[in-house]
Amino acid sequence: MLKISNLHTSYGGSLILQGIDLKVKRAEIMVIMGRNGMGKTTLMKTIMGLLPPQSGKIELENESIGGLKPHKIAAKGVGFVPQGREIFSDFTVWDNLRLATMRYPRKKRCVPEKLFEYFPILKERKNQRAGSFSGGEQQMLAIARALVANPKLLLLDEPSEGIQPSIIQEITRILRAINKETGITIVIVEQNVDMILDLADTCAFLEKGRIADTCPKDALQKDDSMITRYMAL
Amino acid sequence: MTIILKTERLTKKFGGLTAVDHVNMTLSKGELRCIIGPNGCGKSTLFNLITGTYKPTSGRIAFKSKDITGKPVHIIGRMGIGRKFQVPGIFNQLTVYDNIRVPFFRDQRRSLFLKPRKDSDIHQKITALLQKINLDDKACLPAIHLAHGEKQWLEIGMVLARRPQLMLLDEPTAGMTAAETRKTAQLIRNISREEKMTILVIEHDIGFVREIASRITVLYKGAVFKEGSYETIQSDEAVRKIYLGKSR
Amino acid sequence: MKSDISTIKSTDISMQRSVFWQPRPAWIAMGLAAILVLFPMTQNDYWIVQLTQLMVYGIFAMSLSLVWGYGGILCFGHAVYFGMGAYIYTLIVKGMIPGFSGILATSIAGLLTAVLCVSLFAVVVGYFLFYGRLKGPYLGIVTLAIAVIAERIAVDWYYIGGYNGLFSIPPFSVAGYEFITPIALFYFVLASSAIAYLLLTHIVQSPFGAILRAIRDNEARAESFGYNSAQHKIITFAIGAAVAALSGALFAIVTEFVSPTLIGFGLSTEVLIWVALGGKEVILASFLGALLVRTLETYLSELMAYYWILFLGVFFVAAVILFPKGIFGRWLSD
Amino acid sequence: MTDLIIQLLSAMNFVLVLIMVAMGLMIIFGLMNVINMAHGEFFLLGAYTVVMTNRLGIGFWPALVLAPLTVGFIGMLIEYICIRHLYHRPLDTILATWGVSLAIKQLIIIIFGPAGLTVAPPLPQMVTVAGIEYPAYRVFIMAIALIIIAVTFYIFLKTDFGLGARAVIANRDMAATLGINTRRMYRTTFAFGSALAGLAGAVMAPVMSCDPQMGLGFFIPAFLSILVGGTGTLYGVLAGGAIVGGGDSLLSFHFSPVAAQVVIFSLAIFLIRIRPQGLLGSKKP
Repeated sequence: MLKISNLHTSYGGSLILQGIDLKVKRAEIMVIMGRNGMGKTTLMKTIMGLLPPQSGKIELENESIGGLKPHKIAAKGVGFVPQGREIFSDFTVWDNLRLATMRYPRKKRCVPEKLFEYFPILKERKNQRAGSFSGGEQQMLAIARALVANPKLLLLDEPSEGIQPSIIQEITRILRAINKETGITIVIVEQNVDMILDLADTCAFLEKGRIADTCPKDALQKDDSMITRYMAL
Repeated sequence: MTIILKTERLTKKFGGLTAVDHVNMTLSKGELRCIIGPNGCGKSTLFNLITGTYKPTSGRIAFKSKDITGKPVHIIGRMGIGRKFQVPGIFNQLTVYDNIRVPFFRDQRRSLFLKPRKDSDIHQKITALLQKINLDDKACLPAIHLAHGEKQWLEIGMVLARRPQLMLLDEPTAGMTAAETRKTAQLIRNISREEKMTILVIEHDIGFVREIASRITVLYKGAVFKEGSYETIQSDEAVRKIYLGKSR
Repeated sequence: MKSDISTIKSTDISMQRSVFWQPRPAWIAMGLAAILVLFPMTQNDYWIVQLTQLMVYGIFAMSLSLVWGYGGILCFGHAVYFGMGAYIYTLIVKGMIPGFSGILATSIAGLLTAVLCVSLFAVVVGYFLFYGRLKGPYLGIVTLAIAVIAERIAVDWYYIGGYNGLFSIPPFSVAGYEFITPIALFYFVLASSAIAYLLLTHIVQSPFGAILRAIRDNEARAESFGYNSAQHKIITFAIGAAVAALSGALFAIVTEFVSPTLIGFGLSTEVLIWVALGGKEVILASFLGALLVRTLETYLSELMAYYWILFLGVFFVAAVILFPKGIFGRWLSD
Repeated sequence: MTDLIIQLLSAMNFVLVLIMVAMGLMIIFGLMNVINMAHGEFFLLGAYTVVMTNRLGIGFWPALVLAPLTVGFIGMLIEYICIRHLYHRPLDTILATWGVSLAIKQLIIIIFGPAGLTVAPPLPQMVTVAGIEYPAYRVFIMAIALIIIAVTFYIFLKTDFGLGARAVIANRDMAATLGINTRRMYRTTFAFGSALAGLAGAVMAPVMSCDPQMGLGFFIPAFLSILVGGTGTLYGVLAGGAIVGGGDSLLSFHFSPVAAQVVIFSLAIFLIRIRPQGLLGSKKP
């Protein structure tokens, strides 16, 4: 589904990604872990086209998407939930969702009703200003917004950041359900171990701009020494 | 031990968000201290409060027993607090040599419109500093041509040139290779030892923290969560939890 | 922010040389000075008068180079200082300002008063602009507005000649010697250019100049070293205004008339183009830029008539996109 | 009393047209971070479209449609030829558009000559407003400006295009990741902003003397309106335009146009000194 090989990206004059190799299978939930400053966000932004890759390949279903403009990548079926959510806080919930349909011709612009089954709260508060939401609600909005255009691949950057545990659990549950029902592929950058263990099929560990290790979740549950090695103090 | 920096119930709110929450912290003269904590815990905001970039919502900051709360940036800079920014804050168009020279001009007794005397000791000081930060062979290169790690060292050198009593370093190893990171740790240790300077470092890279720090402050949700040596912090169960977001 | 170390051999640059020591411009300046000194011996009066005027514009361009190229202050109204200098000088030597008579109405007094008043004016304007933290485009357009208003005031103010300006300015005289012949004026202006060039180069190479460039590069950083950026910009603004006023007064001396076009946005635009095309980050390049564009203008505006300005506008756009450092700036700086 | 009403009506006239011009400038600036120094010349081009239709003998009215179309197209062309190369060098866009403005002005001089030209008023009759006689065409100007301002607000606050544009203003990267083509958005917006200025120029042509310098007379007050009102908000333009335009035109009546300009300008600078973000602007500059 997604295949990244030997990807290099620099940001602000320094080479952050130093040769990433990563394969994600269809309908898989891949979690990328690592401490701060290891290049997780840079990786996400590069896949999404917000940062230009310096060298290397990014392929989505055997089609190269490296170096394309973000709107083109979005049109190829990639949804993105950035770090810090970045919802449009002055807009209503409805407008936030509607934005993701803009690339379609006018008649085809519709927000799938099914979304509200996963996120009923968004329907209740359709006309409320998004900025008035709590962090967790904003996160749900950001996820829903990324799903509006029925992407094949969903990228999430630290969805648990600054959100209370009960909501994290709910978001985890929803993501699982969506993955099961639609077969969407999900790549998440995350540091919250609870969420990782609940959600992941496969885990990859990022260190100093490279994928240092990958392993299936089951192995991780039995033995969390890897988590301690790459994540803890 | 004399206390050089002291914050009392320091608080900063942005709208509804409390970025820094009643932080009480003291630094003794000559201390090397690391501040760690998960993203968004208020580390950078704390720096911005100390340097005067932000004005605190409430609370007090005392530097060398003088109240500096709410003073403008350049006044605090003159009082002896130097800061290295997260994104290298160097002068790209100036040469490495001139980058170090700029902070020295404040010590110049002569008018700023006159060229410094040939025999002035500033040149020696600059050369010594350049050697310290391993950039003496690149003195005449415009700073924009330096590698990322070298830019970080240059900035540390620029801050040192001001001979501050307190140096704040904001993620000095961000974006560095492993080798550069080790070199930086060594550099900071040397400065701490040789110059007897008080240094406060924000850092994510735990390996780096282990190499340099004598004492660690953990910030969490804007408040001081824990303080202690590397060993105590590392083995502290509560700290592990907030770092991993683990609840079980 | 591409770093390309391989193209620069750091070893063959000596330690002591900083970016502010630019040997090539210094040699070129000397060569240029030699050519200019010898120029009157080879040419007739027409060309001497022409070149005298060109150098006046050259001084004006150098003053903008300091303000814009080194100070990073995009000023769309620089001619305000030029025009004010010209007007104040004229009013004083014509004895039109009440209370200024006798020794106060001499040429030297006129020159000094013009320079002094204009730099004071620049300090006041600068105080509002720089402590208001106005930057980039905002600063540019506010200065543009100042120029437009200054021109309108000059046109509407009958006491200073209104639309027609002021004529028959007495010749410049020092201790009884009058600079009347083209050659005398030529050397007088040449000496002034040399002084202005040396003064400005000295400033940009002094510690003050380094701080100025540092502020332009990274204002927050410079402030954290304890430099008050607004103060430095105001001083720069005032020095630039003083030199511009000098060139304005010289213009009045050379051409013996002043008019509202000197103070307005038209000349402000022209000087901006000279400096941008020449190379704003090198004082000498700006001087050459003024000489080049004005010379081309004399030739081409006869040839191309109205199309000249159209051509200049299009060429300017192309140069901004393709040569951001200017034509001479590229090979004069290192 | 009659005098006062006439003054107020004239002030209103100027304010409404000024707001039209300023809105175009502001939309371009908000979206693309480009200060379009050639905006005054787009106004100029609009006015000279009227001069041209008059010469062609097809009268004023076709120009009302032609002006925004032509000027919008020229704007798009300029965006394509020069501005898009400079998005990463925002300060240079000022210089480049400045060069464009010079060229346009000179082109007009080459084609139409430097002298002021007048256009026959398309609606010579008078109407009675609030008990006084007032030129019908002036009323028409106000009506059309009001409509255009309302339409612009509608487009930006209610339509899908406006939603996309506001999203780009608020967060360019995020909008792009949602599939919005920001480049195309820039081009459309630049054309739209130019068209607004062109239309403003066209409607003002019959009541002004058309000369190559007329653009600056609107560009500077328009820019001051944005500074005073605050960038980033369309409402700010309304407030800024009312203060700058209204003040200018009322002061011109009682003193002289020059005095009015000096006063308004000094006031604007003073206001910026004490409130850099503008009256309605948010904290961030």
